[in-house]
Amino acid sequence: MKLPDKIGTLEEAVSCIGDGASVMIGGFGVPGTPFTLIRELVRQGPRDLTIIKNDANEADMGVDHLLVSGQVARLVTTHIGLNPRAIAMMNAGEIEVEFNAQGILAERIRAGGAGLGGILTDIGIDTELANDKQRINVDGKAFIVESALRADVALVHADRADPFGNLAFAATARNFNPLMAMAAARVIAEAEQLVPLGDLNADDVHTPGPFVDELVVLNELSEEYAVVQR
Amino acid sequence: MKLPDKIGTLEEAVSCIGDGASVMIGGFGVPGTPFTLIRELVRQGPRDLTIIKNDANEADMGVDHLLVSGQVARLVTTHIGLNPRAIAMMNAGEIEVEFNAQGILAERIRAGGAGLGGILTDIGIDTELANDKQRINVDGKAFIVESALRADVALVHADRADPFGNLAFAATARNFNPLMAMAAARVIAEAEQLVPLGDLNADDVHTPGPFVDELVVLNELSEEYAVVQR
Amino acid sequence: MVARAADEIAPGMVVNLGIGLPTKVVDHLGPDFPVCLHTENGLAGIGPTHPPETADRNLIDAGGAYVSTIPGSAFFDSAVSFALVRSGRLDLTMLGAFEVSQHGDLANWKIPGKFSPGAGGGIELAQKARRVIVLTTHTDRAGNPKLKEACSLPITARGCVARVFTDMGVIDVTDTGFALVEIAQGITPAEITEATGAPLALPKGDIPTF
Amino acid sequence: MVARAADEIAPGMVVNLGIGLPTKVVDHLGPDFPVCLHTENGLAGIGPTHPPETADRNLIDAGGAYVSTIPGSAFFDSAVSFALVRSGRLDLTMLGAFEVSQHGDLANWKIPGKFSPGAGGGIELAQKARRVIVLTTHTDRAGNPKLKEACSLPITARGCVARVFTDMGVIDVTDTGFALVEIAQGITPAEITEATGAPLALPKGDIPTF
Repeated sequence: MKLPDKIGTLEEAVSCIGDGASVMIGGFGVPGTPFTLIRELVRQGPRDLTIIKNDANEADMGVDHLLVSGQVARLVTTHIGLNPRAIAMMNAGEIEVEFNAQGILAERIRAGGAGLGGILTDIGIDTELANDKQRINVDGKAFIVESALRADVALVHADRADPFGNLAFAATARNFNPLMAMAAARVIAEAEQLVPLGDLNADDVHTPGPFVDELVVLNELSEEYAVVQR
Repeated sequence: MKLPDKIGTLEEAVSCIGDGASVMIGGFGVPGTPFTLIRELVRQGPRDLTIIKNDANEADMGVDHLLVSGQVARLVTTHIGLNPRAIAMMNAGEIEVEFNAQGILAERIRAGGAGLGGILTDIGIDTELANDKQRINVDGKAFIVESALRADVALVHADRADPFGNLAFAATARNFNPLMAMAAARVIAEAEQLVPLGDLNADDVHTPGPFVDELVVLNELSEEYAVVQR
Repeated sequence: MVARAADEIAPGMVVNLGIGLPTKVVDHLGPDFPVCLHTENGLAGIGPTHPPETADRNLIDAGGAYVSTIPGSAFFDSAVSFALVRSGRLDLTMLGAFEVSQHGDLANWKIPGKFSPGAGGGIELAQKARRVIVLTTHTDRAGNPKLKEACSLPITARGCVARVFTDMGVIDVTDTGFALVEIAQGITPAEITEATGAPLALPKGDIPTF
Repeated sequence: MVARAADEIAPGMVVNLGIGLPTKVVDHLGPDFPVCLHTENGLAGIGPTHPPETADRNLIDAGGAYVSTIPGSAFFDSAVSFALVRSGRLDLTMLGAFEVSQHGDLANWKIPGKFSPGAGGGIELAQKARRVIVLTTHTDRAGNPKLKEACSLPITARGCVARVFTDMGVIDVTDTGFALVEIAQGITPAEITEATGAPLALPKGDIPTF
């Protein structure tokens, strides 16, 4: 009895994403964005994608490449203020954008990963974000129903991984990654470093291996991670 | 700028629990049960308590002391099969017992800790556990509404803690502890070992300090943790 | 029966085995067999059990047995543990039963007035594991069938059971009810049909034995 | 203004400061002042910012600034980060504003037709922090009041703002509307009243200045 091996190739891992697929992509700004998996998704070129990601990165980075290539039909996000192209495409009707409060997007994804139907919250209940959303009273208090989010595929970026797919994230590169790594039918992780089984302390694993379907070990790190000179 | 210190005494920490309080208690079986905090709760003697705990421990251990002392009015739990006294008191009407599916109890507590109103699930929808529970349809599918659970106080047991209340749990002693450590108005942690600020790797903290109100460092470990000879 | 049940575990699966079963089933898998054993109190990658002398007081399975880790094991909290179950990451679970109906309904947590300790994690395992296998005696202590047209006890989950292993045979739950797959050595088709409380379809030709 | 705003931070608080503010406010707190700075992208215990040469590419705050840790910092995922906010563990947040109403309603995320990048984490910070303080210019670029009887822009959260710091004064939101607490040096009560788009109650006696 030993734990199964999930190491695959970049091309093969991404090939499961077809036209019309929904794809969760980890990252908050640069940290934790799976730039190599995104580049391969651009290279393979499936279209009409629904992308679920906290933000739209910045010009010429990450999700922006998918916008340039015209592969995105819909973006489920929280804030795209740092990507003028995303805003322009939204305003021109070239992509549909659904905005969520940031912690509610996190909770909807987590609910999907936890096999729940949704969550009840009062966040945004007085705002236009609550328009057209189902409401319910529990113990005399009004809540909005926020449905669980799942995707066909999740692309996440880990700092370290073992062959079973146990993942550890670095610093604020964690963000949405462990949530998305539970919420897709197929979870693909890229990792900066492959470590042998047993090297990650069992108490310190951030995403347990059973949630991960395929592991892509990065040969080199995308230059998009470089510290920005502002 | 430095992080605040939360170390307190056992007596003072538990003194916030008055008659009629709701108290979450970590642990699954023996591992992770805060035996020292429970013993102090017995010593101080507040009555008419609602206890929220996965199980009722076994005879002469943990929660059982609170049953013996007659301090428990209500028990919210998942399984009490290893404590004949709890079953007898339930059958005699001496305590009220509310059973939850185990993962749903975990999610209700987590929802409380996440500031949500509740969750939607189909777990138990065909069973008597769903009787009298509110139902809702989302995207054409039927779900049960499970309300969020919060308590006046949570008692948790950590392996290591720093003075700010960052907690790390050991092995399967984690269980309900990090969930409860988010879900109470006042969170009290007992820790086997106090480490200096910075000794816990920032990536490996299980419960971040902002959730913890008071830290009790254990001078000696309760004999109730001893490995059972079966 | 346990040896035969171990055959249900395919390479690469994530599996949750009922109380007491893991060690017994695991003994029938080779040292290089790729599988991940899950226990709902927060561990993926259960290793061998320990005698008290070498046990870790913080490391138990959901049945309270002192277990160990293997290279690549991971601990997590109770919410993550059941997230794994409910979101479809658990390929297989093996559970005990008081009753199984011909529609695959399972009753295994409560006998009103006699036994009601709470369902623990059983409802989620039964309702959400991708495949649920029941291991049980064919009849109860009084000799009454456990396989029935309908459950009389409070159910754990509806339509969840795929296959039942008993001391008398291996029975599948199909769209048309119970179907015998294999029969225990020394048991006749008439005996197992008699001991089953619902119609039992027999395979055509020879019945495999175990 | 920033120095005065730093006085709002009491020892032991957990605080989330808007983009760009943390460094500025933190400079006014002593090295031994006990406080925990939170950023919604997953860190409690923000340390000093770094220039690009020494920055960690994986360690930013929610505004994208390269920050650092201090002894006792902890990282967590986005769900835990907002769990902290929504469950009442955030004692104080300081936010910017387009408009604040005399009832404490805040509008700071959208100008229909002009600016709609999404609210990010702003709604939860505004709605759930135990105390919300707004730092803003007293009027917009066209000279129109930002403090109004009612917000004309889409609101972020209702009744959330406790106090507003502007270049002209410190104003509390009370049950009966705006109340001047302090006034900037060189500004007269008539000037700040004129620049405020709702009734402004003046304190009795001398008005403290900052």
